[in-house]
Amino acid sequence: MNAPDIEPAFEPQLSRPSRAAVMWRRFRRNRAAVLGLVLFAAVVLAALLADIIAPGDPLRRVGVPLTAPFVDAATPLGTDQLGRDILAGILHGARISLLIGVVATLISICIGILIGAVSGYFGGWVDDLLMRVTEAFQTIPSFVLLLALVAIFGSTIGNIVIAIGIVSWTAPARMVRAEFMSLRRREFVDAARNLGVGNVSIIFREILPNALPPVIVFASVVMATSILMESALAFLALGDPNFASWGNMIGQGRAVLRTDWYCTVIPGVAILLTVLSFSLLGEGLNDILNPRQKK
Amino acid sequence: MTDAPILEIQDLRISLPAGGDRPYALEHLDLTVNPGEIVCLVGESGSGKSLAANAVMRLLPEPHVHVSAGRILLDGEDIGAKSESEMRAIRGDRVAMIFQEPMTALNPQKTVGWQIDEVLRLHTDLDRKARRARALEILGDVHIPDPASAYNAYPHQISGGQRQRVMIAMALVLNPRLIIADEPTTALDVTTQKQILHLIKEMQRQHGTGILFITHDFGVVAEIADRIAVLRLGELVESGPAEQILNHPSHPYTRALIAAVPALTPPAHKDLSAAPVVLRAQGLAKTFAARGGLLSGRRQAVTAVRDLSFELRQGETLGVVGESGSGKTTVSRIVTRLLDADRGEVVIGGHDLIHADRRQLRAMRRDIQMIFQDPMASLNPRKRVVDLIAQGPIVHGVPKAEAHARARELLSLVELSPAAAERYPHEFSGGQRQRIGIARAIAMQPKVIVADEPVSALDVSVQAQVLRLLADLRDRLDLSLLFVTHDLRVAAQLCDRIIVMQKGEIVETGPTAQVFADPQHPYTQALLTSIPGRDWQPPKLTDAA
Amino acid sequence: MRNTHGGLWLGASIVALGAALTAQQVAAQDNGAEPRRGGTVFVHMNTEQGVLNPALRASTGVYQITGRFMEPLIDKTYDGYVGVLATEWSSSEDGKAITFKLRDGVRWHDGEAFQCDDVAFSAMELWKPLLNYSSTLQANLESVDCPDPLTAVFNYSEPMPLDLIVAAMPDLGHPVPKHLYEGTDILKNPVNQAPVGTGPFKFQEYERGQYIIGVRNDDYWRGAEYPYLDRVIWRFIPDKAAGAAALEAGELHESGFNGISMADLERLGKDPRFDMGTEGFENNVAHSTVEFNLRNPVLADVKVRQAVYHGLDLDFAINTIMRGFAKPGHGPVPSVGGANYTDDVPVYEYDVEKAKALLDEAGYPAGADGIRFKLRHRPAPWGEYTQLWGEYFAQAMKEIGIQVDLVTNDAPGFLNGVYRDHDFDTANGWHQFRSDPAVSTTVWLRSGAPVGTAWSNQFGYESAEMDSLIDAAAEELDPEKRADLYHQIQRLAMTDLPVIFAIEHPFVGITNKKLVNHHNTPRWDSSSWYDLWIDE
Amino acid sequence: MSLLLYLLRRILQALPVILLIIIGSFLLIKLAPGDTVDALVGDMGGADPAFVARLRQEYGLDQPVLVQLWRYLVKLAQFDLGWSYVYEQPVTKVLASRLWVTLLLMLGALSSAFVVGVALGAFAARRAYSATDNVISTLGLIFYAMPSFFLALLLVLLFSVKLNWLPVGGIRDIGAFHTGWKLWLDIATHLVMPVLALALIYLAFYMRLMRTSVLEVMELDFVRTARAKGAGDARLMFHHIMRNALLPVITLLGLQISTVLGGSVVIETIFSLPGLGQLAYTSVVKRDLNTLMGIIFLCSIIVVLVNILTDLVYAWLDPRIELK
Repeated sequence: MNAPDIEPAFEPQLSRPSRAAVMWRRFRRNRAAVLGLVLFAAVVLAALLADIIAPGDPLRRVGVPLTAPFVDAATPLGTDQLGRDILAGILHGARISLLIGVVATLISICIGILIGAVSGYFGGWVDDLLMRVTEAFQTIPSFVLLLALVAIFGSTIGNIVIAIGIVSWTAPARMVRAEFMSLRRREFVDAARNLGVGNVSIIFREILPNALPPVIVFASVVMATSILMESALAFLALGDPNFASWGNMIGQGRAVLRTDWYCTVIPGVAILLTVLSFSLLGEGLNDILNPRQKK
Repeated sequence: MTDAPILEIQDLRISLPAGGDRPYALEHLDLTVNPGEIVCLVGESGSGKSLAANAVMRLLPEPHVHVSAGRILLDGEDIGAKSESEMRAIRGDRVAMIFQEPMTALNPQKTVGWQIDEVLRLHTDLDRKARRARALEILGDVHIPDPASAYNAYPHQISGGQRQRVMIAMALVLNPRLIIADEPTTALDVTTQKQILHLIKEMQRQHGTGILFITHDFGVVAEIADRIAVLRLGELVESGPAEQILNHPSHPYTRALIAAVPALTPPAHKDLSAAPVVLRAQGLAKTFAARGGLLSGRRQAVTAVRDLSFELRQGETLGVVGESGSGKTTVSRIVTRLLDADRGEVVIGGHDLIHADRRQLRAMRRDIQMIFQDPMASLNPRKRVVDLIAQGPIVHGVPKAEAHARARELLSLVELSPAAAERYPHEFSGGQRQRIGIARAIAMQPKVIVADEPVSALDVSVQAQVLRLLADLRDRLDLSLLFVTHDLRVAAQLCDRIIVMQKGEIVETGPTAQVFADPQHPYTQALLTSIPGRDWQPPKLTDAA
Repeated sequence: MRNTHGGLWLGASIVALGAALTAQQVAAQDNGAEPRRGGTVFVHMNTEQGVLNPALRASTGVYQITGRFMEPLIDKTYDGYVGVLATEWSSSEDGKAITFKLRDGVRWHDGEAFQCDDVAFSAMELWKPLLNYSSTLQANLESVDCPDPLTAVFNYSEPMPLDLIVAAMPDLGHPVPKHLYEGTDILKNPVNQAPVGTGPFKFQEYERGQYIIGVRNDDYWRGAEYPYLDRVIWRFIPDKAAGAAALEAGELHESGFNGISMADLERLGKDPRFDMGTEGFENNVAHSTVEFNLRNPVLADVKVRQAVYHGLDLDFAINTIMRGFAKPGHGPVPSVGGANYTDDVPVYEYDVEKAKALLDEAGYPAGADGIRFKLRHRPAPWGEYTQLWGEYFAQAMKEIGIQVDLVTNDAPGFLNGVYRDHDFDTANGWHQFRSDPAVSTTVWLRSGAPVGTAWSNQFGYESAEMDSLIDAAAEELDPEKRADLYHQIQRLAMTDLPVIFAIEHPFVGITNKKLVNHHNTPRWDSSSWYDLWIDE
Repeated sequence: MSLLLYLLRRILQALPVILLIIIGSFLLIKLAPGDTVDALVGDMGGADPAFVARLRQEYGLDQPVLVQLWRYLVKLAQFDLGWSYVYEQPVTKVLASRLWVTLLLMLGALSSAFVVGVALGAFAARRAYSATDNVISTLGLIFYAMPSFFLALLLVLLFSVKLNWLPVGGIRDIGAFHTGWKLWLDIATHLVMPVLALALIYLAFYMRLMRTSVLEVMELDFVRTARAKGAGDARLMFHHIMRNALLPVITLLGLQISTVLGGSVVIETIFSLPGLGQLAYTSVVKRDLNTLMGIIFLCSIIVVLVNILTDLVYAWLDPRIELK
């Protein structure tokens, strides 16, 4: 009698669906995340189609100032105090918001990864030093620092994006550090060192890909807060007036909030939906990347 | 009453959520536990044995996993018909449970006393004083040295063995009719395991409790079982009195399982004194220092290894044996220089690894490779198998194409299909992953392989296969193995010589057969007598090759 | 000693007025009811300056508070200049000595008598060396003599036109009590934050960032019936919308100087509970300006500047940004400037085609993308409406082919960038007219101010003709000749166009109708409110 | 005693961080174009050159930056925060009059967000994936996604202007001259909306974290043990799950304290609350260096203290942590 087939053949289970398909299935299960994806797609679409639906400079005067929505077909969402088309502002503003969200997030995540990785991997005095710096940044109220940076270096869109990046890297850094601290003790890292793989390679090729999932999920949070921060800046009249951004629209619309609500409410809702889409997407990503056993 | 069974499981079926590997976790399970009887439910991972236990407590993660057929009778009453509040009255009172990992099974935020007290509070009307007295009494019953101080201690403040005693005390405090013990000794060291098994038996004798004992370890089974039921992938393959199953198994699966249990007979002593020494460790020491001072607080310094020396000869397998905290894992890390030693030297091929500079070290890494304990954690989940195996050679300058081709060859050497090359680690089972780990180690063509508990995370049957593969490769490639393990059965299977470690020091060393036959040091003696089922000689089953 | 014509007339009328002041004939908006004693008025403050001494800080933000506590020698009413702490004023023939007769029986809040010593001390120790703008005005002041406790004689080294000094006095003529300042470090004197004056209200409490409380002065010189109110409380609410909401909720009674947004002013103006308008702010007319940096070779060409002027649709700006509360400007002196104002100046009407033609002519044809050249424009951060102006400017310039990049900064950044570093092509902001062009307007057009001085000539504009006209006007004693000189200055400014005085607008205030006798002088928010009462 | 030592060590540990912050912020402000004199002149509507030069000298702004920094640090070492040239008061006095407002606001917002968030999070986790859970989670996300000023404006519109229930701003009714409990009641009424506006944002954080945390703890072995003991759902939640699940939430609470300080800038502006956030903004815009440095110094101390406090709470909740 042959040995019973205790371990079923030494063949990998080839019938497994591809990674992407598995991920999509996990994502789809979360209805809220799908809603997030739809909203996000709408924002991206708005950004892409801005020049087609509302060609030309969104800052130019196109109609009678403070036309209410649904009154004039040329300006379906109305016009603001200077006669600018609100629809054009929303569409072109989607670009700015996405730009701010994406670039600021990239900056903060990159700084965060660099500092968190080095700190978490090497430990010791390097970690002590970097963590002191991180603590310092974390101790200053981030929005105050942001205000100071923008007030000081001027409210150009570049400065705003960089400043948002600078004030929001600490959380990703701590997260990456924590991941690295736990991952560097994992046996596969020892295995790589045992093979003679160098530190840089271990950090970026071995550990980082494994440390990324929570960071990617967190990136959606950073993205959301970036957009909120920009709008708060603009609200305090520290936005870049050369671009139609939602924050600027709210900031200026606020003066006429009581008479011409749409100048504030329309971009306000745009921000709300965009931030909501990021948050929901983040939830979905979390389901994909950090699946829990339970359904 | 005394003869009526406490627990009867009749034709039990447990359904799994749709879309899984299989529709039922458990099917057609029949099982009876009589008063004063220990019934062992034996199976490997995935056999559904733990779900059976949870079903008895009605603690399945419903509705995803639920009982879809059959009955469970407790003292003749169908628990499926009970309301949730009736069940709550039963749990902890008439049926109690002991879990595998006492650290996580106890609430870390509550004192031991509180947690025992909770059982009394839930099921009795005793006042506070009486409850406290009862809790202290039961703590004394389970041989906790100082019940009063244990009562006020938090779980993390007492040792693993004590914690499991606390769990047992908690289970016994109301004298339940039935205790379900789910792998209660798996997380413990052998010597502790022996004491706990002893305690369970003692309690069972005193109180006439019926025990449903779930385990994967035939050694443990041999130690305590009255009757045995063997599960495989949700099916009951065989059940009967312990003596019959252990010595005369009839079902092929049971026979294979028993055949896979390593015998306690070491291989015949090979004389390797003529073979060259490939690795010589001299005066190794490592203390985990108290870090920092003012800025981070003080931690106690721990001496993991003190003044350790040994030699490893060409073709030899040297076992390093000890319980947790003995420093055996530290040895494996120092020898591979994954950890820097405080003192000492490790000479391989005439060079000292400990004091090698960065460049020398990198070159020397070729010579000494490692196989890790956890086959999941030791393979980077983001890399394909072929990249994992070829990584070492590529780092050391082998062209990529060549390294990949070699990696594919190695796959067949470790008995994996070449198709495995393009897959990711998570697509493999534990045993397969460990084969990949082995392939990765030998891809470097090392002189020495350090294996750190390479089979302790695997099921018995898989363990046997991997051990056989290792032995086979060692002989074919003339490798030298430094084999770190806590499991004396495994050591007996593979090692030519063993080192027994306790608290960072070698207490005994010698050829395996000699040490097993005539242990000199009391600690070695204690270890050997603690091996579960040491008196049971697994039958030679000719059909299981 | 010979009184000048204007001085004599004014002096005489003031004597008459002073005599009749106890009567209630000023109550322009009097609803006919008997004034009621008691009550507290809550006033909205948009900014907080921390200094409560009008003899140290010449700023409406200071006057808005200290006006209740401290009185000037002379105030301005709709009937002209009236004496407050002075009763008469006259000039010597050579214009080098100005004499003020002081009011008798006036006491500081701490009980000391108000005397010439106080005026002399204030003028020599504060007005001349420490008070912004006043330093320039009083640059030639050599001494103040006190022939008797109620006569103060100001001695100047150069002729000082009486018109000028009288026009300046409401803002720059607040005496402080000498006995509290003498021998102290004036700038650090705590009285600066707890003012002691002669006004109808006494300072009681200042909570930084929150409020100031003033209580009735029972010993007020106008008589026991004044003031009517028990208390005035100022609340600092920098956020305009919050201010508007507080007004609407009845938590504030008055907000002046565009303390809330134009939209809210317009909205609340339609609310029957409020009076809204520019009455009471005539003394503080401002110009919204577009300023050029002539160091930029493109802008050095006057045709380009004219083109910019032609490119501005001022009616649009007036109607949208200022909601109609403004009119087009005609150079540095606003229409409320009295005799010194003229509208006989070159004008540049809104004409896009003409603007384009001028730019073509200047050698800046439109490129393929329709852009002729780019400008870096700094809008002043003085709130919502300078910001809107900046954006409107960018919009408008795009129409004539000029790409405008807005560079925004906070106040220090802006002032530094414009006045010290001259790091701008164009800028916009506003410029306040302070009664007489010589006080703070002409310094803007004259060359030679040190670099970095705010509201000085940041344009890099140098015109010998302009400089000599300004200098001549500052010392001209004959009002007619003075007026003529200022007319010439306006014409020259409108020709050379270093700056576009685009629109002139008074400030707008909003007041709860419960207040009676409000905004009955051209600088009401800075005045003493002795006759204000609350009908509730 | 060991607690005292622990506190001492934590404070010593914080010193380099605070020094780093002080120096960093000082140099940052010095990088800014314009100084406090420019800001003052801007407020005044202009001044002549001599006046400006005199002010600069008076304030010591004519010195090199490093000299100014050194002077500042020397003064700080003597616990002298300097003089605010904007408020013409010692900075300590300026801060003292503002601190309590911000503390009340933060305490109110954080505690209500924490309590409600934790409760809702635990509730949602118990009903995980049900309709109730979805509604709670989505509402939380919406509040989180709403810009705080937008929310605040809507609140003002509703509660003050339309319903006239709550005062639009300020910290108390100044003209009413309340004393005693009436004063506190008045202050409480003034804080309702600001606290609500701030709390709703953070509520979502705590709720989501608590939900996840409870879901995780529910899977742990000791919960199974407790169930096997016969404990009911309520008992499980309150005695076994909540306390363990609170640990990450406590950590977040500590980490977020400075964010909340920052977030109060906008809220304080909208509700004209005389707090530190608004003061910080004004100080930046006015380049009131001493005041701003004072705020940053004070904030650092608050953050450090709160972090020590959360660590103490953490240690109290989790006996495995030893304060050493």
